[in-house]
Amino acid sequence: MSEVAVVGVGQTAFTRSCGVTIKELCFEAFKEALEDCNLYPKEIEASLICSAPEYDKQRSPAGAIVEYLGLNPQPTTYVENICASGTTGVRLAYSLIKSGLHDIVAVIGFQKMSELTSREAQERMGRGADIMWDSPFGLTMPAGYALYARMHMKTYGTTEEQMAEVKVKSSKYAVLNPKAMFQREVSLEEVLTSRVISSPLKFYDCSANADGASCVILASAEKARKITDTPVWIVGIGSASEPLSMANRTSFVGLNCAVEAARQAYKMAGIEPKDVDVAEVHDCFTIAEIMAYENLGFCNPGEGGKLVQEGQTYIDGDFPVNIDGGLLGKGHPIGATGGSQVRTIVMQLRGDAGRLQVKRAEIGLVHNIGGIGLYGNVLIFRR
Amino acid sequence: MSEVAVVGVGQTAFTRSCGVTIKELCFEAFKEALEDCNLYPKEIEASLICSAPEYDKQRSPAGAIVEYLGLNPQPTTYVENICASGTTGVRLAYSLIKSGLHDIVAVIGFQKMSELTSREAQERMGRGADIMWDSPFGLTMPAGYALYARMHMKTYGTTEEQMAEVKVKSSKYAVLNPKAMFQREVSLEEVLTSRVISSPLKFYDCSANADGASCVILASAEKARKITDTPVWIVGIGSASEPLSMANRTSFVGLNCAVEAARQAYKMAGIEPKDVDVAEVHDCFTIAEIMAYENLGFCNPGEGGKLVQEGQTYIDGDFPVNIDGGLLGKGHPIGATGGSQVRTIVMQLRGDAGRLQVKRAEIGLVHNIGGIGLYGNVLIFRR
Amino acid sequence: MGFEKFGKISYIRETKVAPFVDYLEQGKVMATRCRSCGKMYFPPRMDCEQCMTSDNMEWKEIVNEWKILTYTVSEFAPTGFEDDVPYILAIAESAEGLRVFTRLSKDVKEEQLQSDMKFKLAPVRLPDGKITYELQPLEEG
Amino acid sequence: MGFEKFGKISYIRETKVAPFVDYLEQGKVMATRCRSCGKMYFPPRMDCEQCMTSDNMEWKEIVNEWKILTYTVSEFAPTGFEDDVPYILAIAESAEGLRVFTRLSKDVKEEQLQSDMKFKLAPVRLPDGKITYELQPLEEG
Ligand SMILES: [Zn+2]
Ligand SMILES: [Zn+2]
Repeated sequence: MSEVAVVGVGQTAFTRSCGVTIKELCFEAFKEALEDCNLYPKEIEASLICSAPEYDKQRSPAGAIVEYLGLNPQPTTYVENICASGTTGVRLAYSLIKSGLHDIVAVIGFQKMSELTSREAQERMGRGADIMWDSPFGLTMPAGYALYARMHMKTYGTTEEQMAEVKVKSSKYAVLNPKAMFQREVSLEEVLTSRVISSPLKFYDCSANADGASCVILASAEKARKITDTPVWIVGIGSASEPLSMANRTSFVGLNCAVEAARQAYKMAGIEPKDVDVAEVHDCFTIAEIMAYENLGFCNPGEGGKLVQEGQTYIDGDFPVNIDGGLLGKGHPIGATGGSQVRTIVMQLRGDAGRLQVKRAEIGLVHNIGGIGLYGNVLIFRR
Repeated sequence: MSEVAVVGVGQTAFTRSCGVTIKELCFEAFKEALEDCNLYPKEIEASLICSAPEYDKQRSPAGAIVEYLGLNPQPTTYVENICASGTTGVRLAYSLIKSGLHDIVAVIGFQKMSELTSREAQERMGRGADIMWDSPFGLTMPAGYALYARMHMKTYGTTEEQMAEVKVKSSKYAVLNPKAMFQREVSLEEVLTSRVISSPLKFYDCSANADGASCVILASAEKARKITDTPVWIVGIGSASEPLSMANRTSFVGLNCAVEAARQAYKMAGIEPKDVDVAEVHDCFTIAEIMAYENLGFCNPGEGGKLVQEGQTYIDGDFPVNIDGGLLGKGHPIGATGGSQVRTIVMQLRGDAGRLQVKRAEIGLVHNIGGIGLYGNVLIFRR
Repeated sequence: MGFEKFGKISYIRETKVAPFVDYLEQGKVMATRCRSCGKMYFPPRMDCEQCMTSDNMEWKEIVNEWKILTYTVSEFAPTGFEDDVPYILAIAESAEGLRVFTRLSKDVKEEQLQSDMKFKLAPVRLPDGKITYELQPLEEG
Repeated sequence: MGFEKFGKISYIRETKVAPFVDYLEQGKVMATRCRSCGKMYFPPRMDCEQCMTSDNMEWKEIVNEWKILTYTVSEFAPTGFEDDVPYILAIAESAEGLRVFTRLSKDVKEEQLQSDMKFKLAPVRLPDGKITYELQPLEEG
């Protein structure tokens, strides 16, 4: 029997530029999550604040944010695994509750990427790789995933059309998600003819920077049942890491950290991939979603391209994936992304996903990756 | 019965300039901790990497460090509460173990402050305060603690001599600690006549930037008993926060976050302040140690100055505090500090502190503060 | 936009309370007050942590009479503030119980600081056109 | 000190493996090998993660024959590298099983890349005096 549940979720719209401070941005997501479960700030016993720190001038943003949210004197901790920070926050919140230290914990993820100029942001990107052996050559996030994409194509015959299909699917659902940044359906042709960023990845193969915040409130079983009639239980948690330096990696056809995190999560939940009714995967690039299908066991290695091309990951397929637009459709405000994925799965399992509702969704999965396959978190939820 | 123990500790020497990468620096502390408990990297199930991120060019240093330490594919998380990051790592490691997610977890804290030029470091300091309402006026760490020092003097009659006594005590023990940066005893006169940094705090009232790393390895009870004959149990954990902005604080004679964290830790451990046999407190400034005595209940509010002046916090006093030199004597490599404090207490409770050994040390306490009283962690250990 | 005009170095450009700077330029130091629950905020904010209402605040003038709680003479400054040393930083409390962290006017000498001395928070135009506030002695009467 | 000479932009100055750059200046691309357990490291390091021995490494020349595993043509660069685009980044594997991430020589065109083509890792002096390495076609024979 699982003993920690998600009781409240909130998210701001993801936008190109939010125009407010990170404190004000987080307040909006936190307020929505509190209203979702009828709690007040004083009832939150601890918080985890998740983001990538290089985008803010405020050092130790956790202190600034919890003050603004009315979360003093409760403890808070800043947590970072780059793009996987949000689900790491959920993993730690789970452990803080399960360990008996706290009963109700809030996980707040945010990023205001518009805070920096484009030049400043590109400079940060250069330092996201191994600064000793990889950054001196000009490695970027798209280039890193492009190395995987080329290897996947070479090894399995995956095509640029199959990758483009991922973006087509994302844009289809993003237009039905009012909190998504990208509000226009794009065609296969548009994806394939967009300008090359790092071959074989093109403009529409890449997710976009965004501003946004998300909030997930977790509670112990006893508290959860008092707070809500629709707790969503965390039944599986997996987490793993991969060498940062490209030279020390053993595979370029999939993310080892995702495979390992998935193995742990399935084992803890006592389920198999086929039991997953709805999933959110980390599609920072189109190839990343295709590898996610394979690394999560939704198909065999090499069959990911076919899976999306055959429509199996659409809302009515065998494995509905990113039925909220994903990172490609919603935008990718680094620290807020994991919490947004959890929010979507929680709404799906509650049956509150509206026009994006997947039928008979009882088991949901979140796959959240940090860096170029550097950190992998997989969470499994059950209603 | 407590269920999580510290089984291994390690620390580099704290120095003005280490001359190696942060990966190489962390390796040294990790290696010492592994040798302390006869474990290999593959036996470490998860790690928490603790520091303040503004000092490094490497983004997401956790990924770079765990690769170097041989800790892939195990999960890792970067954790930040500024100067309290290390004990936050221990608190989260405790929860990861107690929750059943992991059995053996390493907490690695580090800082290479020599990485930046003095000008760059001063720029970071400016952004450590509330950048909206406090930084625009030129607030620094010493100035923040100076505001508390002046209020303490005005309210209780605490004197500059009493503050200076803290530094005299620290230097006395630092010269007996080979890992301490400051290897010279200083006199009361020297402290009192050193140049003013931010009145009433003078040069010798302030701890110094340093390079260093520390490592604490924790294990579940079952594993701990197999690993070592001298496990040191974590029996109390408290953690709290205070508003970042100076205007929203309610007290300037003590740190609210320390009082609240101590209350929680004592309650969990089922002990009173007088039961503490040896303590490490966060003496980033001399006034901070005096407030710590009071906030931890070693004496009444306002009596901290007298406590040190009467010798009660020396090795043979009623409350031996910082019998390793403290931050004032060891140097203060932000992310490494908390782990160094834990290491000292663990060595004391094992009876391995050599010339710095406190007699009959059975219960030890660590008090670790982040920022200008922004975050407070109190940990209680028992042999 | 707008907040980058605040302070010798302002690290923030965009905030819901940017009008605070406009008021400052009109010579007014303003707080905000929640229309839903009545809570007053200084420094100002647009989100109420007490009743969790957003954007339902009104701007409100403060009672501009302050006493110093504690201060320090800073001989050491962050990058960008070096030319200002020494400067006095203080926490002050207002007649209506608000608190502020700010600088004291350079005209005030440390020797003058007495516990019953009263101050006002006054806008100060900086040489480069930016604006800030500082504590200045309050003229009695 | 010493490592700041490595790469177009080097973010690191101080490391135990700074001699790698000195070897590079002598035309040699070197790995390290643990004297305790024999494990070979490329990129080089001075601490052995296998047997946890520190500073007991020897410098060792590599078998300089590489094949490309995967590559990308980068049309987009981080700050400081803008002038270089487009550039080809690649992962290559050596005859003795080491791997490297680096750039391909500008002389190599994407069309030339075939799976059986062999490369060598060669030091390259940059205009400002810094040094790096890149993959260049290996002359047969
Ligand atoms: Zn209100
Ligand atoms: Zn070895």
